Amino acid sequence: MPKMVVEARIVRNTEIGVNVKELVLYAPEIAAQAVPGQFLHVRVSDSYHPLLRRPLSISDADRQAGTISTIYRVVGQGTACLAALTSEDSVNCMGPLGNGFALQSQRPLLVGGGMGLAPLLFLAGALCPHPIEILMGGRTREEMFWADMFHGKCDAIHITTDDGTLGSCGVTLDVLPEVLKNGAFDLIYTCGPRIMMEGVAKVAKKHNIPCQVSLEDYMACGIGGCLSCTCAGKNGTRKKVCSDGPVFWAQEVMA
Amino acid sequence: MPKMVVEARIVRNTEIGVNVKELVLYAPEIAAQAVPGQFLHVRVSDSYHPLLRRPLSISDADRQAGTISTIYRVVGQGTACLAALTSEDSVNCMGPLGNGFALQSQRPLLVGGGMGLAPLLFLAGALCPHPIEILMGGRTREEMFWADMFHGKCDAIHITTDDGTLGSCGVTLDVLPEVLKNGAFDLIYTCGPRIMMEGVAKVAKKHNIPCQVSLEDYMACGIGGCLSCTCAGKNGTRKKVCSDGPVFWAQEVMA
Amino acid sequence: MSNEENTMLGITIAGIKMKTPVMTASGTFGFGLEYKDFVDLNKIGAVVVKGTTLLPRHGNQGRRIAETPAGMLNSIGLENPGVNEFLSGILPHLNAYDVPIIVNISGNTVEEYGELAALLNASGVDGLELNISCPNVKEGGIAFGTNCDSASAVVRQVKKNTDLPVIVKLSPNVTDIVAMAQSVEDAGADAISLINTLLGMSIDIHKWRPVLGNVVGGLSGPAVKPIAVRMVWQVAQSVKVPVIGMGGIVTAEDAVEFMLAGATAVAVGTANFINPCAAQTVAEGIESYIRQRGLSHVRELVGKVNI
Amino acid sequence: MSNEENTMLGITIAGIKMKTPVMTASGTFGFGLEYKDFVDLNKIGAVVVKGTTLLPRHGNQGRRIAETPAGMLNSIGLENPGVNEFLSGILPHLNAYDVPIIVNISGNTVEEYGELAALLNASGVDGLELNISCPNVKEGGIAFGTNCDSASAVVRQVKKNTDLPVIVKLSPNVTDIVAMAQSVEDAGADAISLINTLLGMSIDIHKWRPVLGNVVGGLSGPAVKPIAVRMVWQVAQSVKVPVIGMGGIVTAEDAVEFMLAGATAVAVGTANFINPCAAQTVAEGIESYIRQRGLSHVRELVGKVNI
Ligand SMILES: Cc1cc2nc3c(=O)[nH]c(=O)nc-3n(C[C@H](O)[C@H](O)[C@H](O)COP(=O)(O)OP(=O)(O)OC[C@H]3O[C@@H](n4cnc5c(N)ncnc54)[C@H](O)[C@@H]3O)c2cc1C
Ligand SMILES: Cc1cc2nc3c(=O)[nH]c(=O)nc-3n(C[C@H](O)[C@H](O)[C@H](O)COP(=O)(O)OP(=O)(O)OC[C@H]3O[C@@H](n4cnc5c(N)ncnc54)[C@H](O)[C@@H]3O)c2cc1C
Ligand SMILES: Cc1cc2nc3c(=O)[nH]c(=O)nc-3n(C[C@H](O)[C@H](O)[C@H](O)COP(=O)(O)O)c2cc1C
Ligand SMILES: Cc1cc2nc3c(=O)[nH]c(=O)nc-3n(C[C@H](O)[C@H](O)[C@H](O)COP(=O)(O)O)c2cc1C
Ligand code: FES
Ligand code: FES
Repeated sequence: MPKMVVEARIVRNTEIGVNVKELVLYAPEIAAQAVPGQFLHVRVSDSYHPLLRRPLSISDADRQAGTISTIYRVVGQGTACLAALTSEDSVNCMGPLGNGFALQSQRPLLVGGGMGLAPLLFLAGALCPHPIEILMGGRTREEMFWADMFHGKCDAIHITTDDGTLGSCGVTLDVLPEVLKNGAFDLIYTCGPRIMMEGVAKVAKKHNIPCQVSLEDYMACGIGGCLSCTCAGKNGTRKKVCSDGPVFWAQEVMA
Repeated sequence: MPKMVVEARIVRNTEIGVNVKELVLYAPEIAAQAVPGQFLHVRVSDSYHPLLRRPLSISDADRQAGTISTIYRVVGQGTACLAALTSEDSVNCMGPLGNGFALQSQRPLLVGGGMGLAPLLFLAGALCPHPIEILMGGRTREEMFWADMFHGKCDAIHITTDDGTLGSCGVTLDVLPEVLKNGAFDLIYTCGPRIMMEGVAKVAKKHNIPCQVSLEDYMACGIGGCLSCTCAGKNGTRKKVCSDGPVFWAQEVMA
Repeated sequence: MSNEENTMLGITIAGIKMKTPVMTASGTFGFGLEYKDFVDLNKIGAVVVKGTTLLPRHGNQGRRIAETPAGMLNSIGLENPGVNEFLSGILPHLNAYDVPIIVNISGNTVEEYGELAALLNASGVDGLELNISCPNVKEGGIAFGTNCDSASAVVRQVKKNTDLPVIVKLSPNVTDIVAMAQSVEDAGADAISLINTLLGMSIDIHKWRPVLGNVVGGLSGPAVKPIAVRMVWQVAQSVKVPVIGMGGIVTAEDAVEFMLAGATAVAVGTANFINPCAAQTVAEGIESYIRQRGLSHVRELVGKVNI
Repeated sequence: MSNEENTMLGITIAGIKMKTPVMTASGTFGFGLEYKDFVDLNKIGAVVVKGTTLLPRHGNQGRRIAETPAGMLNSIGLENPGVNEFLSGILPHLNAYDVPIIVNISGNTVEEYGELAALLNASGVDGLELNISCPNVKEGGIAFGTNCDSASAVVRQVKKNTDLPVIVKLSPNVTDIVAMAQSVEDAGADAISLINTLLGMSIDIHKWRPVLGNVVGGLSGPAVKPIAVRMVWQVAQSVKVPVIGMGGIVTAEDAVEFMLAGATAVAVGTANFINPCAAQTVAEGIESYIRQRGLSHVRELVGKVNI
């Protein structure tokens, strides 16, 4: 799977939630290769300020249309630059980077929090027609436009919000035991805040279900060349989140 | 005349020549004050790259409409940033800066080259209804959209182009003696390349006609605070182009 | 500014009472008056005026500034009207405002610094800042700022000649900024300001010539901020006198970063060119920040970075 | 690349033949192989690999990079698999390409540098670059790079243990870069590369903590270019060995600036993160520039700035 860098035309860059946008790029070469869990490394501006690219998970790839999508939250200068672009612009984009999720599951459970739901959206599409359940968490109802996006892709959608404005009040970890009781899952995929993924991995281990996690770290190169993003693997090994991951088997990188 | 800094809405930013654009800003406070020869100091981007403002002469001020205009050539990063802005944007703009032309002339001759014609346009408007002659030079016919802009403001327009594609072949200095022979001017205003202005000042001196020149230099602050732009005045004095000028009596700053 | 606000931002550095901890960096704010249409001079921490010398100077020939990524080079070369013109022609106008005036001085010799200090030991001047680090003058200048012994000699000579608080401004072009700071503290500095500019160069690849008439110049602006923050942090831990931090401060957030690193006050330099109201907007931003954090005084930030 | 092109850009530095004067800066290009989808490794001047140490290192804890205006801070802390793994596990793959391999080495002691040099005196390695200037390791590192005597000692020890060309990489965190350069030249350096990163710091004003796990880190990228150009210019005039210039090079124009200042070759570092093809696009751009100027070889640029 060769990686590449392309100047990708923006098909659309639309608001889909509060401070959350979906960016669709025309990049047929990347779309042809991309698998769920991989990411793009995007130059958000031609100037040197901001200087570095921004890593964004691929939330969809449409091989027919030649497009790839990503869903991002505007949190700082880089994502603000990105949010200002329109369909008249193009962005310089490296991809598809990193390793994707293992796709062999017949009975998958997806557990996602916040923007971690973006790669799971692509994953859910790829795991069809197997029956998929997803457990998703967010702060409040407003953030849960995600539920609409997973409708049609999943057989069951479990929702938690911190403030109880949608689904159960609490966090995904509160609900996870019950979800596991009611389904015989053969693989748990999780992406979201580190603390959530660690909790999910622990529960998965207890239930003896294989688990994949998708890590994040600050990245400069995105391709294994700078060692900005390494973390400790088991047995004293070192793992680069960008090129050994971002998807890992939980036991590779978590206690 | 207090100077100010305003966030000015862009009314339009349109191409008027090859790589030349006219920027019209809504800035009623500046429009109310501006006199010909003054300039704006424009922040072309919110980022730190480019970092500094760009000085641009005021080419028109419409007090009724509350607008000020400037005509600029796209030569580098800063003017390219400016060229990319649209009527949905605003620019942070200091003005009106510097000192303008003396307006007492009854029989003025304007001599301008290249982008130096921009402030003369504003000046021509202000000197009406006195009979105005202008001698303008450019490289080639393409650059002489200026002639159209001065039509109606001037009684006579003398044109030179380096390649002879419009008007006389040569430079303004070649034609100046003849123009002076045919008119009894009481003040010569000149703005353009340094070498042209020096030539004009010399001829003016020989003819005993007072002459004003509008200087350019690299500017950081634009208001006399950094001493980036000082030049030697007569009798060992120091002149700041931004705040003592940009318009000077020729003998103040030229031999 | 209300009294309460005064209380939140008001500080005293080396005996100089300031309404806010935001000063203007020498050379970037003229003699203050140039900015009066944009900033209420009465609301600035202190005006540090353009580097002043014994005799008037014309400064360097040729182009004096160049833009660089997120920064700029300057080689003004200390153009100034000389100390006498400052005292008679400029200071009286400045003294119409209720703001401390700190005079930045440069000499070619230790004795010149002493002479300048004596001349400026005048009413209307609130403090001296010794520029021992100007990279733009050939006859010495930077040499004082990169050698502990000559820096100390300058400080001692100045202290002998003045009752005013003496701030020593350090050059970042050194291997060991802490050693420099300790030397000038030992020699009697009442406060330390840093950083001056970093020596840099740009070449015009069309003309095959240096962009600046003076060949090299001083780098300032946001580009240098990480170096400045590091040096302020190192120095603040190593000296007892207060530190005035500068180098790339444009926003209140930048200023807070310097204060957390250990700066009691800050100065805005290049930022004045980007935003002529910078000295005021940065101070206002610091105040909002303090309020948002539920603090009651800006001093609660100083040196509070948690290592 | 045609033969003619080879001739225009081909250079030899300290006996190392390169097809272009554009190398990759250590630590920004992994071991080269990571970039093979983006750059034709056969078309790079030389691959300078990640800083290598005697034993494997895990590097620094916590966050390792921070963005700054037109620059970045890094505190990787020399994470690397150790020299043995490099020789047996990585070098053979690299040697599949027709490109000189220069190994960047770091030791905690003079003796370690010697040992590393001896181990790397192996076929498939074309040169050594001594990193005597890494600001990111506590046990020495930068100390070698800021002191003329210890720098010389390292160079002499390495020269005793290798037949390979030895490039010494200088730290910009010094008062007198020329003195450092002359010391390492006298000690036997075959070439000098500069600059390594400038020591910097960023503070998170929400958390009141340093942004980097290691507190301080090295500043690189376009922000530092004017400092790097100045140092290259100063050093190139003062030594006879060739100089390799780096620090903020992103475009061919940047590279030309360094060459005019006196660099025989250049390296792209942080630029690889912005444009993974940088090493190739910069070389191509230099070639266009040379053609446009009607020159016949890149060496006609070296040191040609007109003062
Ligand atoms: C492999 C990978 C995939 C990602 N996928 C997505 C995605 O699909 N959608 C999405 O919205 N975001 C995603 N992120 C995070 C995204 O890269 C950051 O939000 C973005 O870079 C912030 O840039 P900024 O300039 O706007 O913010 P900055 O000003 O740089 O920072 C703003 C805030 O974001 C945090 N942040 C910045 N960069 C990162 C990072 N690399 N990892 C974690 N936190 C960071 C900072 O701590 C800070 O609090 C992903 C990150 C990685 C590493
Ligand atoms: C008082 C004043 C009024 C001006 N009025 C106009 C105007 O009405 N219309 C117009 O098109 N231009 C005008 N200029 C020039 C204009 O400021 C520059 O063209 C502009 O700043 C270039 O910015 P840049 O980033 O695009 O180019 P850069 O990349 O900065 O430089 C591109 C080229 O422009 C030259 N240049 C840059 N800045 C200046 C400057 N301040 N003075 C002279 N040359 C410069 C550089 O040498 C270089 O060759 C004026 C300059 C001054 C000082
Ligand atoms: C145009 C200019 C002129 C300067 N002149 C002086 C000076 O006369 N004396 C001095 O001590 N520092 C001088 N400096 C340095 C600044 O006071 C300040 O230390 C430096 O620019 C770093 O701060 P900044 O990045 O906020 O500009 C000058 C800086 C600039 C940009
Ligand atoms: C992430 C990163 C890692 C680096 N690692 C090393 C290293 O291991 N050895 C070394 O000598 N220099 C190292 N450097 C310094 C670079 O090789 C180079 O000297 C410096 O970054 C300046 O060039 P640049 O501005 O083009 O990046 C590193 C730089 C970065 C950004
Ligand atoms: S981001 Fe460079 S190694 Fe992972
Ligand atoms: S531009 Fe600052 S004094 Fe003229």
